[in-house]
Amino acid sequence: MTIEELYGIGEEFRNKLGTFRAEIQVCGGGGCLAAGADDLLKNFDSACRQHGLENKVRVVATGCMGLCGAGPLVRVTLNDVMYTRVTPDDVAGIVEDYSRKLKRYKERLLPGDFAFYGKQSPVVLEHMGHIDPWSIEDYIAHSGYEALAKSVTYHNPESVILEIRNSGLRGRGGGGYPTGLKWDIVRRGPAGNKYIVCNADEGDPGSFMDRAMLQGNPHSILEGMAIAGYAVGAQQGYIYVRGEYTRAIECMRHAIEEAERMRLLGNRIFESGFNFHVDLRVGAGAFVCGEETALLRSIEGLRGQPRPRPPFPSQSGLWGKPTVVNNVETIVNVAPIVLRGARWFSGVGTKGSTGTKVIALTGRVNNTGLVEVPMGTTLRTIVEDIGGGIVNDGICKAVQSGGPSGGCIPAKHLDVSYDFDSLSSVGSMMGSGGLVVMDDTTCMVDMACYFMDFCRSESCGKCIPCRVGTVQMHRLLDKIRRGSARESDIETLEELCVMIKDTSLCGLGQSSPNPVISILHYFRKEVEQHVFEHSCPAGVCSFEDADPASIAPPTSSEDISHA
Amino acid sequence: MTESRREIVIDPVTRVEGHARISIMFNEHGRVEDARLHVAEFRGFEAICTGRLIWEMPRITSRICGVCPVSHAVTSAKAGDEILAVTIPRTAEQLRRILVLGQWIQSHAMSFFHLSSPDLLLGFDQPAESRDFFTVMRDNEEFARRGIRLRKYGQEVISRLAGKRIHADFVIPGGVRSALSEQNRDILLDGLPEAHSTIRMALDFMKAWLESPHDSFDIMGSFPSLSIGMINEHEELEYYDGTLRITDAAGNIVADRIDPRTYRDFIAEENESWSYMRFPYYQPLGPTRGMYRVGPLARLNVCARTGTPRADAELTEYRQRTAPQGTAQNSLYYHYARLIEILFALERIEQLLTDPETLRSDTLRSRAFSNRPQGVAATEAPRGTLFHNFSAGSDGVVNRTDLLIATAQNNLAMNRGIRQIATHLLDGPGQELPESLLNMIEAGIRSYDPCFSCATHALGRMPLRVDYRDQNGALLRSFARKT
Amino acid sequence: MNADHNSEQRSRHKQLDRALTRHQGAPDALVEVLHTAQQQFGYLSKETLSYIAAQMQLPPSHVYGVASYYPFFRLTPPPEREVTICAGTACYVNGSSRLEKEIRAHCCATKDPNDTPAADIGTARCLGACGNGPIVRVNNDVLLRANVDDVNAALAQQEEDAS
Amino acid sequence: MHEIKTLSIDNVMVSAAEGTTVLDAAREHGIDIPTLCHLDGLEDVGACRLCLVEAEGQNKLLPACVTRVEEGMSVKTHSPRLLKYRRMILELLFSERNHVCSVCGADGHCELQTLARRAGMDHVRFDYLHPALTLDATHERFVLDHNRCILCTRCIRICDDVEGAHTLDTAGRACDTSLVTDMADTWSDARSCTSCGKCLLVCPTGALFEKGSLPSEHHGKEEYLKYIVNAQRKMPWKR
Repeated sequence: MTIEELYGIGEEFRNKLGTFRAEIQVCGGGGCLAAGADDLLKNFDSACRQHGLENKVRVVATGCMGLCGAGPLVRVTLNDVMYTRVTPDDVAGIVEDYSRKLKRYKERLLPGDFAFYGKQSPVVLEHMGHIDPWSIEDYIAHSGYEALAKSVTYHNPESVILEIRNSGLRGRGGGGYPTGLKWDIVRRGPAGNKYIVCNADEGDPGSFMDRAMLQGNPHSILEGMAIAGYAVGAQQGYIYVRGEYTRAIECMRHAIEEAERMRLLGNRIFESGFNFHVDLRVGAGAFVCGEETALLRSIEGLRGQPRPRPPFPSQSGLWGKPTVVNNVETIVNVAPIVLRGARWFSGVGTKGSTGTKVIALTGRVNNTGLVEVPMGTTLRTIVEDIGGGIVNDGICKAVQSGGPSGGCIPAKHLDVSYDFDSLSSVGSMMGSGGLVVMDDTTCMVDMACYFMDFCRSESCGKCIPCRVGTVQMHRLLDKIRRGSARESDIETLEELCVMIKDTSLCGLGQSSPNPVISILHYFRKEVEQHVFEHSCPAGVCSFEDADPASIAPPTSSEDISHA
Repeated sequence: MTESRREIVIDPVTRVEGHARISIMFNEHGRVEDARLHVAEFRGFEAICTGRLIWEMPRITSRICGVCPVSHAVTSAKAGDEILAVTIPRTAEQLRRILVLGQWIQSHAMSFFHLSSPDLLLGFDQPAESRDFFTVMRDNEEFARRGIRLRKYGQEVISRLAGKRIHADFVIPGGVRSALSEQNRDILLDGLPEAHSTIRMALDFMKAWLESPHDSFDIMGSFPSLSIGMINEHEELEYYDGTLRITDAAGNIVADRIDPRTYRDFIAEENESWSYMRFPYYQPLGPTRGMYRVGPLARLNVCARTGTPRADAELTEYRQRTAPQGTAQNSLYYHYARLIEILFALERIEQLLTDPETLRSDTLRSRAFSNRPQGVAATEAPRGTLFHNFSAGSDGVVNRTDLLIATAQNNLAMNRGIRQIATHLLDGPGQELPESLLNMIEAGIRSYDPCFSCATHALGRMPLRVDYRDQNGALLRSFARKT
Repeated sequence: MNADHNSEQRSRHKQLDRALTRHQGAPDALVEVLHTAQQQFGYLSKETLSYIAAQMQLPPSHVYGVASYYPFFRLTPPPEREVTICAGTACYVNGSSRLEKEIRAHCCATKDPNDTPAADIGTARCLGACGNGPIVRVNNDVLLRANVDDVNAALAQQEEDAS
Repeated sequence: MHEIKTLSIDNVMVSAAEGTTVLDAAREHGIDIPTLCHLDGLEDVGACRLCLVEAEGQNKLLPACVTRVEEGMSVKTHSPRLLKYRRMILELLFSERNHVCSVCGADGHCELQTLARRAGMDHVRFDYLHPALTLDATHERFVLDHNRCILCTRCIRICDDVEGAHTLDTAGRACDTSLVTDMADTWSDARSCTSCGKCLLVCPTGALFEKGSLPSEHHGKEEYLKYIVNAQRKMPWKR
C-alpha cells in the first residue's frame, strides 16, 4: 500500500457512494440498538426493495449519532434530515416519502436548527454517525489513514511528537497529562520493545463515549495508535476493551483484520520500515483496570491491581518496557492533529485545555447523549442549550462530572467553563467526560452514598485506606441516609475523606472521596438536614432506622424526685 | 385508683457485663407473688467459641469473667485434653491444681473482705452511703489491710505460675506452657504463714459474728435445697478432678460417684424469657424439688472431710455450728464455708509446692492433635461446679459449645432467697420500699458471690432503680438511689 | 441426548484447547483463556480452572486469584433467567434504585412461595445506554426507560417463546 | 559503583547509596518508620501505606519502602498529619476483621497490636464490620485464620518468591479479598503446599500459626528469612 493507492481506494468508494440517490443511516449506537435499531435496519432494507430502491438508496448502520435519549435515530442524507424515536411503523412512510420526493412525512422529524447539534463542533465524532464502521473503505473515503500515511512518509517521529506537543493535547481519560510529553518520554526510553496501549476500559458509570467510538469509528483508533507507535518507536499496540462491550469487540476485531488485510497494520506500513501490530485485550469488568498500572497488569494476565508510581508506565510499563497508555479519545484526536496541524487544534478550546471534549450527557436533561464541544464551553450551554434544559421544566440542582472520581457542581456554578482547570477549581474534574445532570428529585446524600457504594465494591483491595476506608465512608453515609447518624459522624466522614485522598495507593483510591467532599462542601445544609432533622428535601431517603433521640437531647421520662 | 398488682424493679445501672436487676411482683392483694433476678448478661460465648480451635478455648473462655478466669481456662484446657485424648504430665496437673487453688484464695478473699465484710461488720441496716469497704478500712484498718493482702497472695500464686495475674496464656490443652521456678516456689512458700494467720483472724471474726444475735438471720435465704459438689476417691473436698456427689438438706446422699462428663444426663435447664441466664435443676426431681446449690456451702455439705488437717478441724466445728443435724442450708453460711476453703487451699498449696515433681521443667505438655470428637470437663470454680463441653472436628475446630456456669446453677436458689426476703419485709398492702429491703436483698444475693458481683458491688453501693408498674406494665412511679 | 451432551462438551473442550494452544507458553494470556473458557462453558468451574492451570503450568492459586478478581468471570453456573438492573449513575439519577426495589417486590415472584423465583435479580454497573435510563436487561432483552410492567411483560414473552 | 546521596530525614543529615529506599536509609540511622507489608528480603508492594512520609516540595505522600533516596531530599517521617493517618489506617484495619486481642492467641506478639499501641490507638471510631469468616485448620500442621488476616501478602510473597510453591494467593477483591490456598479449597487439598512453614514465620498477626499451639508461641522468627534469602540467592558457599 502506498499513499497513492490509499487515495485511490478512497476515490473509488466515494464514486460508488455517488451512484446512490440517498442514504438512510440508522444509528447503531448502544442506546439505539437497545431501542430496536437492528430491526429498523431490516425493515428499511425490505421497504427499499419493495420500492425497487435497492440500488438507489443505501441503507447503512452507522455509529452513534449522539442524541441517544431520542433513539432509534435515522438520518436521510438527501435533505440531511433526522428522525427520532423511529418505530417500524414509520419505516414505510419515510421510504415512500423519499421514493417519490414527497417530503410529506413530518412525523418524528427533528427540526433542522435543533440546538443539540447546533452548539457542537465535532472533531473526534466528526465522521461517527455518518460512516459505516464495518467498512474500512468508508473510513478511507473520509480521509482515513491519510494522517498515518503522511506521518510515515513525510515526517520523522520527532516532528510528529512536536506536532502533538504543540497542539497542547492533554489526556482525555481523566489525568489531563500532556500527551506529547508522555510520548517523548517513551521515545527517549531505552531502545528495545515499546508499547502503545489504548485504554478502552471505560468503567465510569454514566460514560459511553469509548464504546461509541469503538463501534462507531474503530479505524480512527487504529490509525491514532499506529501514529503513536511510529512516533515513539513501538511496534506493538494493545487495545484494552471492557468485556461487556461485545459488539464493540466484534467491530474492533473486524477493523483490525481489515487493516491488516490492507497492510495498514503489520509490517512495512506504507512501504516504510515501520511495523506495527495491534492486539485486542478484553477486560473482565474491573473498574480499577482503568488505572494505567492496573490495566497493564491485567494485560499481562494478572490480577489488575495498581502498583506504586513511580516508575511510571512511560518509564517501565508492559513487561517493564516503556509504554504509552492513552485513552481512546486522546488517540482519536491524533489523526486530525496530524492532518490539520497543531495550530488549528490549539486554536480550539482554551489556553490550558485545547481542542474539544466528548461528553456523555445524561441524567435529568431533555436531550441525553453523546456531545462534543470545544473546551471552555460553559456548563450552562451544555445543560440548557445542548441538553435542552431539565425534564418536566424542572430546576437544575447540580451536575456531576468525572464519574466516581469527580465532584458535584452546584447549579450556582453553571457558568463555569468546561475545561481541565476550571472544573478542578470548583472541586470537580473532567474525568473521562461523564456529565450527569441532577434536579431536585435527586438527594445529594443518596448520591454520595451511591458513589461510595461504587468505590467500595470497585476497590481492588490492595491498599488499606481504599479497601476499608471506602467501606466505612459508605456506612457513615448510609447511616445519614437512614437517620441513625450523629453530628460526630460528619466529622469522621470528613477526616476519612482527607485521609483516603492523601494515603491511597492509586489515583482511583485517591479520588474516591471526591464526590463526597464536593457534596459536603456545596450541600452541607442538606446533609445536616438529614442528620439533625431526619428530613430529605428530595424525598428520597426513608430514615428507616431513625432514632428520635439522635435529634433532640435525651430527656428523662422518669420522675426521679425520690432520689 | 384501685390497689392493683404492682411490680417493683430494682435496677442497678451498671457496666453491661454484670448487669443484674431485681423485680418483685405483687398480686392484686399487695402480697409478694414472686421475685426475680434478671441477669441481662450477654451469653455470647458459646457462639464465640464455635468455629475456633480447641487450643484457643482456655484463652477465650477465661474472658467470661475477670474474677475467675483461671477456672474457665483450666476447665477448657481439661476439656481440650479430652479431645486430644491425652493424659497430661503430672507436673502440669500439679501446676494447674495450684493455679485453681490460688484462684480460690483470691476470689474467696475478695468476696469475704472486699464485698461482704461491710454487710457483716456494719450490719444490713447501715445506710448504703457508708456501708462499703472504705468504711471498713477506716474503722477496722488491720482487718481490711490483711484481707487485701490475703487476696493479693492468691493473685501472687497465679502470677508466679502464669506470669500474669489475669488472663495469662498458661494452661493449654495438653498441659501448661511454662515451669515453676524454684525461686518463685520459695516466694510462694514464704507467703503462707501470713496467709494462715489472716484466715485464722477471719475465722475468729466469723464465729464471733455468728454468736451474736442477728434479727433477720433466718430469713436470709434459709430454705432446704440439694447440694452438688466434687469429691475425690477418699470422699475428700476436690476441686480439679473428681466425681460428683449430690446430697439433700438432711445430708442423705441422693446420687454419688457421678462422672461429671455425664452432667447433661442429670442436669436439666429451663429458659425464662425474662433473663439471659438459664435455670438448671437436678432433672430426676423436677424443677421445684430439684433446686440445688453449688459452691462453698454445697461443697462442704457433700464431702466427708476436706483432706487437710487444719481445714478438717474447722469443718468439724463448722458442722456443729451450722447444722448439728443434716447440712447447712442458710445462704449466709456461704461466707463461713468460703473461709474454710481458703484454709484448705493454703494447706493443699503447701503440699503441692513442696513436692519436687512440681518443679520439673522437662515434661509440661502432651502434644497431640484432635483425636476425639467431644471433650467434657468440670472443675470446682470458687462459685461452684463449672462444666465445659466442646465438640470438635478432626481439624480441632470447635463446632459445638456448652458451658454450665456456677452462678447459673445457683439461680433458682438466689431467686428463692430474694422471694423469702421480700415476702418477709414487704407483705401487706401499700408497703413502701424501705432502704433496708434493698440492703438485705443485696446481701442475700451476695452470699452466693455471683459472678456479676464484682461489677455491681465493687464499692459496696448498688446504684438502684425501682419501678412501680400497674398490671398493664405502665410506669406509675420511679425511685432512684444515686451512687 | 446424553451422547449429544457429551459431544457438545467435547467440542467445548476442543475450543478451550485451541485457545490454550494459540497462547502456548504465554502466561499473560491467562485472562484471554479464561474468557474463552467462560464463553464455552458459561462459567468457570474449579475443574475448568484446574485444567487451565495445569495446561498453562500456572499455580492454581494464581489462576483462581485472577478468575475471582474480575467480576466478569462467573465461578458458579449462570442462572437460567436473569433480570439485571443498570446501576450506572445516569440510571440511578433516573430512579433505578427505586425500580430495583419494585422489581424485587413485584416481579419474578411465583405464586407458590416454595417455588424458586422465576429469575435472578441483580444489578450491573453500567449497561452503556445511559441516555435512556433506567435500563433493565431481561436475559438478552434490553428494556429502556423500564418499569415493572415492562419487566413482567418481557419475562412472560420469553416464557412463551421458550415453550 | 553506587553513588552516595545525601538527604535529610527528620532534620538529620544522612547519606545512603543510590538505589537505597528511604525506609532503609531511615532505619539505618535509627529512625523508625512503621510498616506492615514490608519485610526485609521480600519484594515491596507499597500496600499498607503506614510507611508514608512527607517529602519537601512534593504534594503527595511517598511510601518509604519503595521510594529511592535522592540527592538533597528532605523527608519528614513523623509529622502530626502522618501520625494521624497512621492511626486511622490502623483503626481501619482493626475495624475490617475480627481482631479481638483479648481472645487472640497472638496477643502480645502481634505486629498490628504493637503498632496500634505505639500509635496510641486506644479505641476505634469506626463500626466493626464483623465479617463472618472461617478458620482453616485442615492442614495437618498449620492453621489459617482469616479473621486475623490483614492481607499484607507477606506469606504470599515468601511462598512464591522464596519457597517457589505459590500455594498462597489472594482471591476476590475489595473488602472480600481473601487468602486462598490453591483452588480456594481447604488447605489440606492444596497439593502445591510443601508444608515448609515459611508463611508462618512472616505472618505479622495471628492469621497463620502452628496447630497445637498459640500463634504467640512461634513469634520472632522472621529474621531467619534473611538467611534463607541470602542462602538461596547468593549461595555464599559456591565461590
